[in-house]
Amino acid sequence: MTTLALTSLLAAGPAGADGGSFWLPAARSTTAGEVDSLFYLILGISLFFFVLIVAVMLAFVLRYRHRRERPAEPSRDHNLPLELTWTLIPVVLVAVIFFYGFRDYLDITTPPRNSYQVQVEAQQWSWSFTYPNGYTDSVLHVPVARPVELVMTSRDVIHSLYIPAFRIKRDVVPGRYAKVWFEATEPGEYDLFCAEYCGTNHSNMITKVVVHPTGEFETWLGKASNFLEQMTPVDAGRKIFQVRGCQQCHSVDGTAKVGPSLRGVFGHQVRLADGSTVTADENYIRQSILEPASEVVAGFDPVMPTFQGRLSDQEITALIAYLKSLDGN
Amino acid sequence: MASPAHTGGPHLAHHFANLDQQYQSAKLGMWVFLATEVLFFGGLFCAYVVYRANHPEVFLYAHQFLDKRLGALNTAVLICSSFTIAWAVRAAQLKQVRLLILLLSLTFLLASGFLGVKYIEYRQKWEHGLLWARRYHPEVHLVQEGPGHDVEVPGAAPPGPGAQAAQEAPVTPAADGDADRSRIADAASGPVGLAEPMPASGEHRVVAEPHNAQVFFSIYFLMTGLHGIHVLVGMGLMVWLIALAWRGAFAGGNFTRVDMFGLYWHLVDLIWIYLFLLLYLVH
Amino acid sequence: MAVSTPVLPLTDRAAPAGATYLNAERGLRSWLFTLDHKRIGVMYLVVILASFLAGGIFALLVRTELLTPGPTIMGPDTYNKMFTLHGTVMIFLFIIPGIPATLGNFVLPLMLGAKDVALPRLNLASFWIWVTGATVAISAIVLGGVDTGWTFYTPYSTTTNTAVIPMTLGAFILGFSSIFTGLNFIVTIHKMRPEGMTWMRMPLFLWGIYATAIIQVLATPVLGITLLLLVAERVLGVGIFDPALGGDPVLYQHFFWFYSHPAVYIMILPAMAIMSEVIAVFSGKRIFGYRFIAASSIAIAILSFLVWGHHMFVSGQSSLANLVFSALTFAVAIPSAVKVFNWVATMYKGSVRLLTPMLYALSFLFLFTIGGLTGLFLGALATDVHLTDTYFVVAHFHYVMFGGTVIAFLAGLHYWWPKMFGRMYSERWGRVGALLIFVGFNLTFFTQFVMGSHGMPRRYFNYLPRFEGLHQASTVGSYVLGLGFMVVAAYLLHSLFRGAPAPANPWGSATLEWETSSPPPPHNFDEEFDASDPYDIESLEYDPAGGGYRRHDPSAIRLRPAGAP
Amino acid sequence: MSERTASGVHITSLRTLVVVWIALLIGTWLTVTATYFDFGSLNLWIGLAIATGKALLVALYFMHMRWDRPFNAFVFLTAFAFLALFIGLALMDSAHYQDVVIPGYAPALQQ
Repeated sequence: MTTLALTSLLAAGPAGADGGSFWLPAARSTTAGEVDSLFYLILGISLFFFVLIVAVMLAFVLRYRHRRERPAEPSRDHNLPLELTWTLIPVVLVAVIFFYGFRDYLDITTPPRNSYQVQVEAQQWSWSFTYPNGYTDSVLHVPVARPVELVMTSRDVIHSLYIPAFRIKRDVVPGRYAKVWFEATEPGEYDLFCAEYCGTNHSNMITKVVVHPTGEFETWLGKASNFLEQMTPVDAGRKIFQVRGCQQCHSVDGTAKVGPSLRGVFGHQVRLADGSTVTADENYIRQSILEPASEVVAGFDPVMPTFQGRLSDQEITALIAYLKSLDGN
Repeated sequence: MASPAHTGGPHLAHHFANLDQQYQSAKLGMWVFLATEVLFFGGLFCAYVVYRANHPEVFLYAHQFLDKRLGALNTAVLICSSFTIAWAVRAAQLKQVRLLILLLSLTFLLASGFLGVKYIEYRQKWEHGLLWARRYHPEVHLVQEGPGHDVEVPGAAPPGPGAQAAQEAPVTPAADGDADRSRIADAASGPVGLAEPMPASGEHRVVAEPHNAQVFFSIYFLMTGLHGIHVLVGMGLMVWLIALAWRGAFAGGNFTRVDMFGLYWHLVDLIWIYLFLLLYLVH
Repeated sequence: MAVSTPVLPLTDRAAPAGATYLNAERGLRSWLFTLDHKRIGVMYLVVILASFLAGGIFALLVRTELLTPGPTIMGPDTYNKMFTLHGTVMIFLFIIPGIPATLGNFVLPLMLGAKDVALPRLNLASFWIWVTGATVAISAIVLGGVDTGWTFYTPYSTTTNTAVIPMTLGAFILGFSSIFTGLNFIVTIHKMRPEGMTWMRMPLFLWGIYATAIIQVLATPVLGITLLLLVAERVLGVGIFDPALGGDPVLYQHFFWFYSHPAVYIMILPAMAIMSEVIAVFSGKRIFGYRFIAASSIAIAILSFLVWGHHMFVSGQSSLANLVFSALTFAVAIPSAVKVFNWVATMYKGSVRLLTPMLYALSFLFLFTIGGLTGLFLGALATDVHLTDTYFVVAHFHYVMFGGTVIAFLAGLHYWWPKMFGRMYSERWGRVGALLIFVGFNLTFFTQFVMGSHGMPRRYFNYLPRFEGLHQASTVGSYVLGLGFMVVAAYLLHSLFRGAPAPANPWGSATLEWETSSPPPPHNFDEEFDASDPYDIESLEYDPAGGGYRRHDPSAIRLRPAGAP
Repeated sequence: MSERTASGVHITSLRTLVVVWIALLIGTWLTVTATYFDFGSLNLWIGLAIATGKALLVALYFMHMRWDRPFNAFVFLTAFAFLALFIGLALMDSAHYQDVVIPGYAPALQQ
């Protein structure tokens, strides 16, 4: 009774937002359908047994309520046939659940041969997706109705790539390659979470999966990947700043986050952890990008990962141009 | 159970019906405790098995830095201490207190001998930098001198495949083939004294150090270290038992505590029998 | 192994006639160094309930923080330390020792008609080891807190600069307290059963405690070596689990879960043990399917060691291992289901008295059934991929651990309260507390099932706005839960001082602990028993004068008085 | 041949102790010499067989398992059974996920 009242009270819940059911978000990948049908199978079995047990319990409680003049009637204290049946029926049911669970799992974890491969790199508190042509972005763009395989590795601790709309999740463990695949069925934007606890900003390690309608993905990729030529250095620098995870730890509005704020830093004196002060010129910024731990600003932990071999020179000069532009405003 | 001043027969605690129930309770409790010790060490044996099964070349390469003769000597020392403690239990049962004290002291000496040999081995590893992962800077490497005979030689190991950058292009990793894993024949005799420099006669093919060879030494120090701590605890208990025997606690034949300690000590010996085999005699 | 502190020799407990274990000896020393299993049980009860209070406060802080998506009352780091403390305190300090150390310690020897557990000094050592371990673990708070979660997954636990070592050392020490309790109970049940009490004539509470002891003894050592290796990882850098030094973090998860899954059965088996007693007594008839319930306790104890991999389905475990662990996980679900069916069948044709223990028992059946059934979603591989590491899992294990173990703990506490303290609690307030806890619990955790299946990841300080409504409902539920516990604490404490004096057998149960006075004398019994039938409730009759139950013929189960030849 | 204590506990004769002691020393010598012959894949199992033989000798005679209640032996064997279960399943899984592990990955040691 309380749970029924409860469920109606919560019907609004997150269900309404994206057209999913009370229990599950909308299924937006080919394998999501199988997972949902198994979910509802188990839900059905569970509801049946739950209602059965609670109903029988309540019936017995009411029917055999204690009255002083009516002691308990004699009844058998064991009944082998009954006990065997209520052992074997659950065995059969769970065997069915197990079978479907494993068969669907094989579909979820075996990527089709021609799937489009994207390299994913997880690091403390940001995702980066590298496309076959070398372009790296912090948002996952994929074509619709085409199998996409993510080959993932982590630079520091265990993360976990979780896209609820596609019903996929895989831990990204440092020191190995984790693989997960999906085939989106509907264009749109879906959430991508980190599902394995990874520290302070674990709950902000969120990004989007943008599913492009057929044909639009290639044009997007073409335009996005040579942004260095098309954009001004300052705009290109701003894009790199947002895409490569810098903004996760450095703000541009003066508030210190995990790292120091970079507003009005360029060209001014910076006090380092070892007490010395140095002017933040191009070399200092290039040095702190490639070997962050060498000159750490006072009052901050040396947790910045190195970008050695992950940012090209062109990208670093664009970043420096962007930081210069932060000086005045 | 016995109050020290009591020198009569074994003392019956108030909640037991008879002496046998009391003795069997202590015995069952001790065996259950030994089961927990087996599982406690079992964790390390599981780490050993998993790493050896997945990286056999590391164990074949790295075990040759251990000195088989010292290992064998230590095994013999512990077996003798097992014998003396078993005899001590017999002495306690027969109320031969003087013999009991002698045998307990003998076991204590053998145990300290065992730790002495371990100290020598540890110091050798320390000097050659063959320590656990974070402090693994080997100053010795193996030189293949003639067929089937590897010899220790001071001097840093050449950069083996391990040093190759692990950040190569993230393509599905080709299994690290056996091609470059040197064929390490088992050493005809233990490596020559670590300290003596290798006579530089003729050309010697240097045995390349496999990936992550430090894991072997981590497991070696963890296993022998935890075992060593158990030996130390055993020696402490022996001092306590000798003190009790000196004050006549076992004169009345109340041998339960000596018996229980005997079981603990035999388990420490039993675990070393497997440690010696798995760490020293890899081939 | 002997604690060489000055202890009162057991034999000289010549307590004055009519003295109970509570007032036989006075003074702090007579409590802190007691060897009496009843006093140790009461001391454990005090420290366990204090830990539950601390864990509950951490939980309320976590729920209050989650009222709004962004920071509400604390920052992300404080939040991470708060949910870690909630986890570690509730698991290592409260629920693992929980029922066995408190009710188990008190009731086990009484049910055997014995004078004490087999190894009383080991029992006291276990208590002091718990206190040491708890102090070391709690010291992590003053050293800056630990933010790894109660699972301490590497490589995060080896790279974070928070106080991981004190907490892991504390848990390591607490492990030994659990091992010694388990060891003590195994020896006691094997060696100290009275005349006539064969294995198949033992109360089911003892079967449950025995199965728990098997797991405590066989699983906890592996937790010990895992935590020791974690400390060695941080201090020395041994590189067994730390990938930066060539170790394998998934191997850590194998080590950790090899203990931690059997640990959840250390939590639930004593709860099931209490349920078998409470439901039989308050249904006024013999338990249904004694053999199946006893056998399923042991089956759960053994099968619990085969299934740990279902915590690692998406963590990089191989598909073969996923297959094996998923299949075995479904095997371990069967005995639990069988027990629930047997309990419901026990009520058939009974005379059900809805007193507070029975109310908690019915809540247990309701909540544990939900908890168990939601385990099916997590055991099936395909649905687990979507549901693991979300609030669905958080709701599942709270339904089983809280809805199961804590509710059963409350049932057992109310059931044995008269025997432990010689006072009756107020039935009216008991029912109010039970209702508040039931409603508060469902409001708190049923909402989390819905959040979880919609993809709300666990351990999130900041969450997407669309989950705000459910989080707020859950937080309100947790306040109702907190209120419920305050009500329970209030009337139980009140009953200690002004509760009606309790008769020897207030509920009409046939197990031996009701054959002595409430509270019992220090040496428990003056005679020996022929305890051949723990459930012959027919041999009891209600005695309106004393307000309790009496045996028609007390000498039927008594041999010659103790001491007489 | 077997004496008994007052409360009926078996006392192992000195002769048995000495015989078992000698057997154990021989076993140790045997284990070491076994490493000088190459039996191929059998090496490990031969070593384990000898070691288990020695362990049984210690357990049965030095630890009185042969004259004690059989349940004590059962408890001891259960520990090994659960250990084998742990090692077996952990090994099975780790062996099957080595194909995705980056060989020689130890960044903290490479600098």
